[in-house]
Amino acid sequence: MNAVFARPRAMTEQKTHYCPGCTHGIIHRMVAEVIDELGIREDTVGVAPVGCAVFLYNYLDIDMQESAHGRAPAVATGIKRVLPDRIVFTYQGDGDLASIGTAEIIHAAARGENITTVFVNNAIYGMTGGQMAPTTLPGQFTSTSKAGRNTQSAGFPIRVSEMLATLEGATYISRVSVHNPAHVIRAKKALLKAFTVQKQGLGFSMVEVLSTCPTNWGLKPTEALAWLEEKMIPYYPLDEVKNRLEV
Amino acid sequence: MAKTGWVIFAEEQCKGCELCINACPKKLIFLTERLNQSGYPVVGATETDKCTGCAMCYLMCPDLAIKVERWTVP
Amino acid sequence: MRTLMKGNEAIGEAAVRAGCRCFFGYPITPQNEIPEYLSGRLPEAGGVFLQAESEIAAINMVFGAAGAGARVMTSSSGPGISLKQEGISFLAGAELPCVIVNIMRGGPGLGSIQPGQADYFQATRGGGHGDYRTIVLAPCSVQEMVDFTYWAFELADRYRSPVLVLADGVLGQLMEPVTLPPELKPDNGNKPWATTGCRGRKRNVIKSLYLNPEELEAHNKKLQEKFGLMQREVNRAEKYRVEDAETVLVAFGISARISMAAVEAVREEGIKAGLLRPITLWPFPEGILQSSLPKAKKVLVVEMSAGQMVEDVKLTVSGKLPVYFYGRTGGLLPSAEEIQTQIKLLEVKVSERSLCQA
Amino acid sequence: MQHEVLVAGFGGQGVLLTGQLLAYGGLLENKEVTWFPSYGPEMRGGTANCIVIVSGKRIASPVVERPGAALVFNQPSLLKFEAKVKPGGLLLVNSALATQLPERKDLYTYLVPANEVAQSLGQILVANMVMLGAYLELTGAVTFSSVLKALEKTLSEQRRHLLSVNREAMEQGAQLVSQQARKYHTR
Repeated sequence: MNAVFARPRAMTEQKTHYCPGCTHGIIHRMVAEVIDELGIREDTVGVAPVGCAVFLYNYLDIDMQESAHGRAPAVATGIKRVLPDRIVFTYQGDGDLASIGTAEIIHAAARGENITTVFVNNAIYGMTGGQMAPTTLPGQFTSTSKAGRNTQSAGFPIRVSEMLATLEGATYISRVSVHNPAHVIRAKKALLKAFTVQKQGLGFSMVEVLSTCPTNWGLKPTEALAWLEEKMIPYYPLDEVKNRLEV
Repeated sequence: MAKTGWVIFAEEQCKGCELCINACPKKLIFLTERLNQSGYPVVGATETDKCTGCAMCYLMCPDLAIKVERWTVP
Repeated sequence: MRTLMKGNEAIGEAAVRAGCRCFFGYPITPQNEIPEYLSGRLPEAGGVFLQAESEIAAINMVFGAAGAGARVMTSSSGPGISLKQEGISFLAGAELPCVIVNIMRGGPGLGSIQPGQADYFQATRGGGHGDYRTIVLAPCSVQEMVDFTYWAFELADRYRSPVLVLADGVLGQLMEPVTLPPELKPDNGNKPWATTGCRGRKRNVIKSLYLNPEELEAHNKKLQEKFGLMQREVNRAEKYRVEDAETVLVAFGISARISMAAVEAVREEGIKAGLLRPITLWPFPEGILQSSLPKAKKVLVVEMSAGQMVEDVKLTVSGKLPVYFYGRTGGLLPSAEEIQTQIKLLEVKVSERSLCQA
Repeated sequence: MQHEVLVAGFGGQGVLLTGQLLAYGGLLENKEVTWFPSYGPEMRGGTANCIVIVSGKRIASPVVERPGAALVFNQPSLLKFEAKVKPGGLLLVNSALATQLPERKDLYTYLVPANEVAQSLGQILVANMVMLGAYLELTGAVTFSSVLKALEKTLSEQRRHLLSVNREAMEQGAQLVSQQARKYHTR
């Protein structure tokens, strides 16, 4: 036996509360693997958001703080400034990061805060029951855009990665997806880079992960993967949006 | 050099989402009729001798329900 | 040795001497000298000063830093403190120690930048959502700005709770002589609950979410026990000439200083007045107030608000004596002369009443 | 004895500094002192004032509605603060800039052409010290030497040489008022 793919050390044994097929679990696992591979499990402090991923602290076997909705980058800033030699990351959904917490993420990036953000974009509010998110696609049906997102009244979805990439303080920003194994492998590489940027003290890093919400999209898990690929990727192109230092 | 592998499903973790079924290049995984204690139908594998241990199923499983071991056979 | 310091700067210096090496804030008048002072002093002392993008961000940075085990402070004034309430509730829920300074101004809304005391309810009732209280210390001099900031850090750590220092624009801008306390070494140790990376131990989680109602109730009970403990252990007030006083004034902060001048003036005219100055606004020093009324016939509460602490005074006196109120709002200060007039008016009122009763 | 004095003028006249030097001087004499500035938009609008109390005992209120004395450095301050001074109190007017005479007859009023004196000393910035010297001569709130010690601490190394012209300004202010009879009105 020369290879084993199993639960990473940085994950607890706890079963997740996510709906069947929700790709949060894949992203959790990748974060845990990156922590293990960098050997930083005992030096890492994570910040959980408000939203579906609020229970992240139940699944990752590391020190964690839970933050108020949208405030994770501020909380992470507080931790990192006190413990500059630890690895500090936030894990945030699109409502948390791109709506209520827009100010916090922009300014954390602008300061070049040496933290890493895992931004999970599934184009909808999951926890509260499928309302329109700042990243909901034009025409997308949600419980607060019943006729489909009308850009006349509800405006346009925000491309957070591109927006943050304009900031000098942002060192590494990448948008990835988890809709098939090949992309999962790429996503993991991006996460590894982002955490490495922080480990080397190079400034703000973020990986935007396009993710599914089968329950609130009203699709089977496998259909949700297809929907992500067909609908989301054209609006949110997968790319290493910024790699200022060519890490 | 051929690769051979072994997949173990932690049935109590499985939510029957079928993402692994989708991912398996050899189409060895299928949804069984067995329900676990949470009430989800769980997956199983057939013709396991064909498994190469590629771990695509592991990569796509959101619930850490899959463990893959892989050997390289000279 | 005494030095002359401005109230706001004195708070900053006291924080550093209390071992605080972390400040997160956002500009708002009349507290700006606190961040201004610390922006120079903290980096000098090897600490962190960060001007946040908003008060909301600042209080959440405080949350992170407190969770990482640091002595940390933020300061603001009314409108900014309102924005911080979300974070204060989270800090209280997650039981994180920190010091929050409110240099009050006139409200509501944008109000004015002139001094006020109308944040009393906000401060003493928790202020944010959920069942919680925070210790509230009310200095009335620059020396007390120093002493209470120093004390606030100790209380915050002792009870793992946010502690508020509630002063106003006058005290923030006022210069007075102060004796500075000895400088404590910053000590982030002895906080086994802090999230510092789980080296050699089980992981720590700092949170305030308990979706299971029984668990949340248990958490609330534990918090309430702690608040009960605070009520028994943290009670402070200053008595001034109350032993024979027939009229006892109750006032805090700068209102108390002005009331003291009024008491001195009416005493010269033979009116037996005294002053009880609550120092802890929460817990409200009920016992000390009750013991300050041996000869009292009436109580007069003086505040720079439309009447907030007067409710706590009434609850404490519980109908045994008439409680009167005199207040100014809008950023105006009650003058000693006005307070003297009120005391004299009450003399008349009470004697009229005793006539009626006779 | 409690000395309460309001110092008022426009920004740049050293109004706040004058008050601080007085308070600092009191501190050096181990007295109780308070210095309370007006703050707010008027700070930006150009006018400035502060109230200083120097006392031998604990100071009750640092906020005084009717101070025992006022130093007014310009005309608008005279108009605004003349009425505030306690009856029988002391009003010192910088007559170089406040050209109208005070109206009240129940105050001890002194006219001090502070800017002119300062100009004659070749250092216009010390007009405030002329006023302060006059005030100290009349009240003895603190000694000249305490104020100068306080000033020495606030001056940077390169500006220490200004100490003597400040002392001269104070002395001239003192001289000016000691020549004037102690009287209620000058008109």
